Amino acid sequence: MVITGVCLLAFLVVLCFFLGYMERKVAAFMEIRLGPNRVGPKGSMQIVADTVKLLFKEGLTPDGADKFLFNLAPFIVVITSMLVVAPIAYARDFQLWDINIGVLYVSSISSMAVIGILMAGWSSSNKYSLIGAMRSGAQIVSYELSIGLSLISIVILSGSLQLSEIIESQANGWWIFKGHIPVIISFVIFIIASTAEINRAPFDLTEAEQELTGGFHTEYAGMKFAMFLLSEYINLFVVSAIAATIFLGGWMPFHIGGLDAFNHIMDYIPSSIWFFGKTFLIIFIIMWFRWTFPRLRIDQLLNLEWKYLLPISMVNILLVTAMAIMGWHF
Amino acid sequence: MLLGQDHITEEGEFVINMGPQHPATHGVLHLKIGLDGETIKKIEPHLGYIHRSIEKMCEQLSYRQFIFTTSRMDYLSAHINNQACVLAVEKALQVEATPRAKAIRVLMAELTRLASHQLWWACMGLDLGAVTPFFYAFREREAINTIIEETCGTRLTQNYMVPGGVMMDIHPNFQKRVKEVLKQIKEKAHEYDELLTGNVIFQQRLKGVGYLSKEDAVSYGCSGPTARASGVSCDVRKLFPYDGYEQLKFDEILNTEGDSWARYLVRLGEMKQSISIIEQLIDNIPEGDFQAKTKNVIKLPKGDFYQRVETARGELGVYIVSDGGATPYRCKFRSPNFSNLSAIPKMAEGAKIGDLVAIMATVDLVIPDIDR
Amino acid sequence: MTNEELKYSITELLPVATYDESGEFLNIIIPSDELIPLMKELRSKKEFDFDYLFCLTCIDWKDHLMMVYHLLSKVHKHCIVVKAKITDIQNPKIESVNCIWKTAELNEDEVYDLFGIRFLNHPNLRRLFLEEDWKGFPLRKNYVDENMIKL
Amino acid sequence: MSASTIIFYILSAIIVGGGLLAVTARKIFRAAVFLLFSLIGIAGLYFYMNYEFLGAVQIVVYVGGIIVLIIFSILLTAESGSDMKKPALSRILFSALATIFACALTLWLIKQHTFHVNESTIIEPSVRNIGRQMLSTTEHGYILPFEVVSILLLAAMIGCIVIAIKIKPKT
Repeated sequence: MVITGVCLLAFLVVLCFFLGYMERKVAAFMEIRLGPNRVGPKGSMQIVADTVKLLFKEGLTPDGADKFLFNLAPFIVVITSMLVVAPIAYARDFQLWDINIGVLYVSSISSMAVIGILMAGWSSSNKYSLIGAMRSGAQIVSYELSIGLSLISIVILSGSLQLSEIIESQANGWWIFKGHIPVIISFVIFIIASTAEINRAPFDLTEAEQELTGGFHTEYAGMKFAMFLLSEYINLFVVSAIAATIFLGGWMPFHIGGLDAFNHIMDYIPSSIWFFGKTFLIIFIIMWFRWTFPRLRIDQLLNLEWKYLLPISMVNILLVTAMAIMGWHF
Repeated sequence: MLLGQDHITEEGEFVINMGPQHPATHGVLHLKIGLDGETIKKIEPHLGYIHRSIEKMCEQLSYRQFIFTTSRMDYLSAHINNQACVLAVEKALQVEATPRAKAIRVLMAELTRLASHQLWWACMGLDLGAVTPFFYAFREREAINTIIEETCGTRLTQNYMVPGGVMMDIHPNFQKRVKEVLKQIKEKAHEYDELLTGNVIFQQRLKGVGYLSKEDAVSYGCSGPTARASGVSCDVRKLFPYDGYEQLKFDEILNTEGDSWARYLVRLGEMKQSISIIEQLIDNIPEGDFQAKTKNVIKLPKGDFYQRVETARGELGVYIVSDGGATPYRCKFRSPNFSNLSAIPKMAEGAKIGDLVAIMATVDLVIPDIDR
Repeated sequence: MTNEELKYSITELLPVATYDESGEFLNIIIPSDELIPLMKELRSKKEFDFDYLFCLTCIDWKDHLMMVYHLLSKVHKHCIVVKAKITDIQNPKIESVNCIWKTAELNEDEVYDLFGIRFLNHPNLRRLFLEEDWKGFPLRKNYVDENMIKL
Repeated sequence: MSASTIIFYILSAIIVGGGLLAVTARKIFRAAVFLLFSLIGIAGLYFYMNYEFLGAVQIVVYVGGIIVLIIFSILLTAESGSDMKKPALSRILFSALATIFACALTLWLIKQHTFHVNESTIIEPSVRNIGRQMLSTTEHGYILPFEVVSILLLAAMIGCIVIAIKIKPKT
């Protein structure tokens, strides 16, 4: 147990390195430039160089800050995002902790991350940080509702909160195909709301460097700042992995009913490749958002949630429930 | 400044200092903002972080030298600033530039305007959180700067204009290169629309934000695209033509909405007009001298002379008071950004912090022009 | 209106005004205490309608200070330059025109900062560029910078 | 002492310590954070007992909901950063007495009650059972209607606040 845990943590760090590199390359691709290309082959060691730089930087604590909370906040943020990784199924029969309330566990733990952000913003004793913290509080609390509702739609269809059972229920087809339009709607809502939940552009109002000069982590430097960065990438991975698991069948291969030969070929592709392929597709989509969209304003952000996403997902839940009762899905 | 009398001291108000080091102010501008939640109640600009007292310096410099200090004011329309000074001196001396020089000046001025608006567009996206447009706009801006560099020798502070004409003739490649760039800009225009103009979030961020009425625009002395977006006709190129603008066909882009979206559209329209002006001129540069004969030491007659030009940001006025000597007795630059800045507190009343960033982006301030 | 007509109408308003037509614009030179009544007329009267104050500055003529206001009418497209003479060099003051043109606020701050002219009834007169404790007014002709390094 | 017991004591220490620090902290923001630790400890206790559903609900409701609301309202108050005044001695005394009384009462009740292990009907605490129980109409049923009523009350409360709130006159 302990060994697998340590392995998982090491894997997460490596994963974050890779995501950092991927983000730079995706950004460069979108912005018609090359991206990192000096350190290591094709710039792949750039992120290592950055980490080394951040490690050796002085972790300043401002004079007026509440030192205890200021230093605690990055740990809370990192720990919460690492806790969420536990129940994810990476491949067939490869799941660290198949908790029977997987979906609920994920949404409950991820709701804790906001406390770290609020703590960081408040304890920096910087007005920009405080505004950033307030924004993130309002933002995350409201978008959690939409995430929860869109997850519930699949829980209704599969009849279980357990991630492994949800994956099993997709053996004959992923929910996004089986569930017709209502599931596609909740998938889209999930992607939008989770982009907001993990504070990435166009919902990165909490950091909004052009408005708040960095928002809640304005005062952080060195390793403490790196921890916020680390948690951002872990969150990105977790959100994409959950979306892949719930809507796209996790490690389940792509099958078409009736085409046995095709299905057999699909089965030969290892299940972990299926899982990571889907996850990275969603990660790419979220990165794509970041490098093409301008940022929303805070009132627009809240309007989007309360006036559009939440009513739509509530009606959608009714549709999904009706569909589940009548058995209209495949 | 911070010690002095403070207007934002109301009890219970949340005061933040935007700048002097802030990404959205594009330089060392310091705005003291009184907030109620995220809603802006008051803004007080504090200036002087890069004040170089150019007006005082000009009093020590000859009429050939003082022109070049103005490149450092609005460094994004350096050519046009130089042009204003040169025209003021020419007006006082009653010398006229040669036709070839005039055409070159207009070409350079419009290229500068185009490049300046490209930079504005780039930073506009950046300020609203979209990083990618920056690189697209810079692709074209760099090409323009390269053309300017080929002829003038520098990319930013060109110092190309002299009284009576321009400093040297254009590079042989100039016409060819300019046509190439224009073609490129036209081909890539749809990318601009796809990236920002057509984006719903972007439109929502600008529409109805930072409204400036026509009366206020006039009263605050706004000029350039900022005022034209409020329906004030103020294009100096149309109203008080200089250097042969009267012979060129172009429209003054007007919009009556007065919000940030209107300012955005006006600037986009101006880019198209600049392209059309360049196209009209590029094949019709008259042959002849590029410089009219002037004396080595220029002495202006006694009196005061005022010359205005249209820079990328509005009306730049050069006011020279001469006592008959070889240096200006008093030199005043009426800078467009200074007046436009004074309208920002009015525009941002009741807006959010994010709106203030959008407003500053659409007004397109260049701080060295304010802190002359 | 042409310059002649402007001159005629203004003489009716303010007989003490003197004129200078050597330059591009019509220059009206008035004593500083007559400024506000004249400016209010220039702004509000329909036939003048000078709504655009496009340049506000000051000139130090050593024995007196001259405030210069460049005015333009967006409606009638005529220009005028009003020059207000301030004779008290030691303690110069003049009425603020901020109540007529709002652009005057920052411009007058600038003039106060660099010339030391106090504007009466100005909403927020402060040193705009220089620090509060800066000694002297740099654009005055008699200003000596002790810290300047001679080249 | 087995590892399990050690974990139990660690969790208990977090709960008790967090609670104590929450009431003694001088800064209101810190008090909220210590309360958060205490509540997380309780959730940990639920997980420790394999009541995962309860644990997750504890986190969703108390940590994700109530603590965030508390912190949020603290941020909105003006002097969240400064130390609070020391309470009067009489208040300390009375609250100490009240705490001791409540503690004694709880301990006494636990002492009175004889816990007997019910081995015949072990109800599996799965979500399915919880859901069934919520909708059941037998004994111990009608939980969902009960919860719905409480949501109704909450909505009424919010409505009251919205009606009672003063909108600042625009100047």
